[in-house]
Amino acid sequence: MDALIIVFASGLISLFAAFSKKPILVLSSALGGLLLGIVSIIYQITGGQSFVKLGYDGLEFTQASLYYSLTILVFAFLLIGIGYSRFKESTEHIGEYIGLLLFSATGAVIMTAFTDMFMFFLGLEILSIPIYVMAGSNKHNALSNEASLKYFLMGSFATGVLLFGVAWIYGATGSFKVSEIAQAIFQMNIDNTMLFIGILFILAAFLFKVGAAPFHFWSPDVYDGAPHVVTGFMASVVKIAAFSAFLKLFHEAFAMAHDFWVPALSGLMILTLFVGNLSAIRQTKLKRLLAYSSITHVGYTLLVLISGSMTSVFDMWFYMTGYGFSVIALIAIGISVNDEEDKIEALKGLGKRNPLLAIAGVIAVLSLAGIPLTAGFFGKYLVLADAWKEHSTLVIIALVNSAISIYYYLKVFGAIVSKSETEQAPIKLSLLTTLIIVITIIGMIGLPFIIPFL
Amino acid sequence: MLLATLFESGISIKHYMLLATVLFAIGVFGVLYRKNAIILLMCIELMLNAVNLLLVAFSTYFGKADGQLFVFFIMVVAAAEATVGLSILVLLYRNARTTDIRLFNKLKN
Amino acid sequence: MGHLLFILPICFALIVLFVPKNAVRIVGLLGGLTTLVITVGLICTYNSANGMHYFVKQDWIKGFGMTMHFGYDAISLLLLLLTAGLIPLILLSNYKNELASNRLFTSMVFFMQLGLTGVFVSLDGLWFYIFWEITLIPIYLIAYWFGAPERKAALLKFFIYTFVGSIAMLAAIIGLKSMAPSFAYMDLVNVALTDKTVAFWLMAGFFLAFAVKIPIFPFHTWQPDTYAKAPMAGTMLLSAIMLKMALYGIIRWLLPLFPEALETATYCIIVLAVIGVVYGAVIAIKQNDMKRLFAYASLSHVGLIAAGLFTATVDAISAGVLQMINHGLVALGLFLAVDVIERRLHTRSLSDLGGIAKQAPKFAFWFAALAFASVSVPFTSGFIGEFLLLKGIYNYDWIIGAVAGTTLILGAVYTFRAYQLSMYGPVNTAEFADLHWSEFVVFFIIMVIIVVLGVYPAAIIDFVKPSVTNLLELSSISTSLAK
Amino acid sequence: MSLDLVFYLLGGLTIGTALMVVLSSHPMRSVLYLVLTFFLISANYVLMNAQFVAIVNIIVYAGAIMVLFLFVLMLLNLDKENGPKGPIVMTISAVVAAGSLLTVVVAALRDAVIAQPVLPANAANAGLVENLGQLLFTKYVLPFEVSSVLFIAAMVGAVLLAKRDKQIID
Repeated sequence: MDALIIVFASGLISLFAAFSKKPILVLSSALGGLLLGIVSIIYQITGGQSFVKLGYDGLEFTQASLYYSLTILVFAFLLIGIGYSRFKESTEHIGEYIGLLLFSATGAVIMTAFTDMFMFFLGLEILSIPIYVMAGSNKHNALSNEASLKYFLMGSFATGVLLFGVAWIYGATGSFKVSEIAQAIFQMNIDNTMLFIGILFILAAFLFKVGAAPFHFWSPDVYDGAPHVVTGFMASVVKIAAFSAFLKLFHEAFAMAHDFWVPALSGLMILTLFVGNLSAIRQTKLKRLLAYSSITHVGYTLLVLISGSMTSVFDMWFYMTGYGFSVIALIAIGISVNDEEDKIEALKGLGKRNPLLAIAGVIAVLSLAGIPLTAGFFGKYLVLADAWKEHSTLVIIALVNSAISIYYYLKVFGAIVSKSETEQAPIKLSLLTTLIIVITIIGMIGLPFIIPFL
Repeated sequence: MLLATLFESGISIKHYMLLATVLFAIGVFGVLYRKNAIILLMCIELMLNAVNLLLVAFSTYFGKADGQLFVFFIMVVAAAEATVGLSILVLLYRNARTTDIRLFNKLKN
Repeated sequence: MGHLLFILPICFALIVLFVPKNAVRIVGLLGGLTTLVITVGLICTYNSANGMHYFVKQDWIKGFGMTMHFGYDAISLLLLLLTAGLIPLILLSNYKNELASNRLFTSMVFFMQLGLTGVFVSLDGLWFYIFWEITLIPIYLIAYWFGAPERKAALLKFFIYTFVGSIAMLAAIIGLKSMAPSFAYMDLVNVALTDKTVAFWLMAGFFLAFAVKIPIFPFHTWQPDTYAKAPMAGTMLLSAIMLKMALYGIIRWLLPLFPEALETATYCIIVLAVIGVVYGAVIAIKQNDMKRLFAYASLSHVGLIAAGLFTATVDAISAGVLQMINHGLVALGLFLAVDVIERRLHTRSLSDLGGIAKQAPKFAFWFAALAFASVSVPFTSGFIGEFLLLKGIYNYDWIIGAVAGTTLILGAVYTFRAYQLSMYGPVNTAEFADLHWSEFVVFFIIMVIIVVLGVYPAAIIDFVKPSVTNLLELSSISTSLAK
Repeated sequence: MSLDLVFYLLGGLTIGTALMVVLSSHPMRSVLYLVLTFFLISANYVLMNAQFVAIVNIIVYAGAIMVLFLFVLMLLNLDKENGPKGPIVMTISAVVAAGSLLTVVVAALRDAVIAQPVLPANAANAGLVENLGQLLFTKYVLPFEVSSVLFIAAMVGAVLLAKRDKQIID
């Protein structure tokens, strides 16, 4: 709860700091606030008490939600840091940009800790609305505007569908609280059609929000059109928050209706994997490739929801954290290379232009592909190993897909390690960007090694 | 309290469930059918209202107020969404002189 | 001391990146030799009576059953020795090349060594898989950066083939783990596979990964292209050491883990392997490109080793280990010979070559010696190895043994054809400088070892026999568990 | 039963106006029909004894949000636009999609079993201002406060997007 307040407050401070016309002030207040938030979460994880006591039981920071929040704040920190070079170019709006991203992070933190539908729904909206705006923050770019409109229409449609589902759940169980819903489902006759309608609508909205097939069609366009940082934010922070929230809904509230939604989700997972992978093969633009690869990763993550083992909260956290670091590294590279058309080909000769970026890029791609010793591999392993006992067919399908995906990851990999035909100027990185890239590298390599200490 | 006995008369909760579902379906239909972004936004508002109606009906039926409170929050969100949505539309209109979503397909290629 | 096997390659891989360009060669050689010394030290202190020697044995991630179990027995030690010995030889054989002074290349070779070492000492399923995969990256990069101009398609094929294989293995490891408390080698061996279909599919997962890498007959199509397009050092790494990973995998993992499932599949596998033996030899006879020729020759030789290993007898497996070492040395030498020709004449197609023996007698001598070693004449290490392997296969099924035996004749045909076409006949090439001292040293060392082992093969066979016996006992334990 | 009649009348009218929102070719008419729909929905709320929600619905939706819509319509001069002329396939698929949604839900509802309400003593007062206010400012005060974050985000966002930048004016 401390972190929530700190992050929101630092968002407000950033908004007002912008009046001073000193971008560095805005940045330092935002990053300072996030750091403070991270510190307070770590303090709580290690056994400290929250300073703010809640009288309301709709928000509860368990150990799991603290971990998810930690990741969210770290990612917000990295992304704002990377995006600074871009934000700086329009000093007029820098306060709004950074403020909105912080508000969005606030929503994401709420999404990790809710225990009733009120906070869930509000968190979801606080998470989404700033991102609708940020997707269009490149105001004079028609593509960015278009991305914003598409994301907004899809997002608010999904919100409508979600609420319809929530209303049915309320009708079936008479409660908005996760624990009471679970209790009611446990006691009721298993063939309750109202409940099923509710779950179905919530499931559909969930698939919309995370961009799983067949509701994925908006995501490549939006990822493509939005500014780099916002794409990174959508792929990392938004996804983690959405997955943590829906994991809670499906594993706690609807756990007893397991037999109903697992088959549906299994089919959709297979579809998502194949759609994401087969479309990714043809892509030539970095952000579009990232979009399709993120669809594929959503597919793997759905497996966590399906398998529903004891450790799924941890598996999901680990997977999404590892994935987020790789995405942020690639986004940082995209911003630094600064290619007009965002072509994958533009990554050629990166090793000459800036070895650090090339190393980060190589590790990020390997991690996305799930090659060992990266966080991506261990994440994939955890997910697949937990699903093996009950759903070995799905695991094999997931593995087949990860074999397909190697093809397009290898393309990016090849681009990064090969020499460019034309001489290109070396890329100079600011101290902040260098620091952030080093952090992502540590995250991608080091994440598996901290597990024993958790 | 003339109307408090609604659910003890011939009208059951199911009637309201039906009404809300029909309204929701009309909203969904509108989102799929119309091409003008403003009207799409209105159809989404219609969907939200169908949800509100359903929640209020359940709330009255259960005799619990939390359903109606949820409706307030939905209204809050609807207002926020409308604001943001309309400003996105204004922005788009300024750049493209139209709000027809069929013309926004530059990203597809 | 075992830790140094990991620490040294990492250190040298990083150090090499930062030393001045003209020191890269020396530092590279130094690094290779240091690891070699460590390995020899391990062998000297090894006591076969103790069986498996763990140098790291602790839990890593308890909840997920991941352990840190690293250790070695005689089989691992010999392969470690092979790796540690061949890496300096590969670096030395490129000494005259610009490649050797390339920081990235040398660094990648050390990363490669790290991965290979890891494969040979991992006694935990997941770590085995991890190191198995890791080796892919440096070899891919070496071939990608320094390979022939039109390498990309071949490399893609190579990567996808091997990746699909290893994914299958990952599935099998996960599947096996779901029945065991942890990934530790002994835990996996002790799994009682009562369900025959499950056992079969798990075995198939492992087998696919190994079969692609060895490669066994229908899975070999990546191999000639990749060998031809990779730089010579890459080809050496691939054929001399990397495919030994798969053979080692068969000995260490496939045989003890799935004896039951193998009983039904062994016949098919041996037949496939022997088809590969004959097929590789026949195709090799027709090749014009020397590198492709030796690629197919390698396919043929390795097929024989694989067939022998699957007979699962102490003699055949011990001979297989001997033959693995022999093949590593011979392949390195032959590819170096091709490289010597290619560096000087910029061609390796047999139709353009001829008469080199007159211009470079020293080279002709060493190449001839290698050719004899390759066809396993007596007093070379190949002789006793191939003989024991063939004997093992013959005992298993005399028809297959007889077919596999043709490799001796066919091998002689393609090797001497290549030798004759390039070395004798009219001189139709420009000047041909004789061996550089570094090349000479490499040939010399290889031949000395080959002859020593040819005269005294018992050095290897007696060394590994206790370990092999242990391994086969494990295999019978898990058979009885399954029953 | 007069109540039945009132319900059917209101329900029929609501559906009718909602349909007109979607179908009328003139955006301005759509807005006005939507306002009418909101009024009718509010009447339904009154019927269900949720007076406060009914009032708020009129003030917020019909009063504020729809005025905003009208305002934007007039601002952008969009009231001339004709109705949708999309390909017939799209229309049919829209009908099929919405129709199947309706059919599935309605079919499922036919044999829905609704939890029997446990009506507390003051159930009839649930929808009154006093009761709602009590809940909102005691039990649900945190969501109430958190919604301010939502509003500030929406405000900042709207300003960011709709504000004309200096470069354009130049």
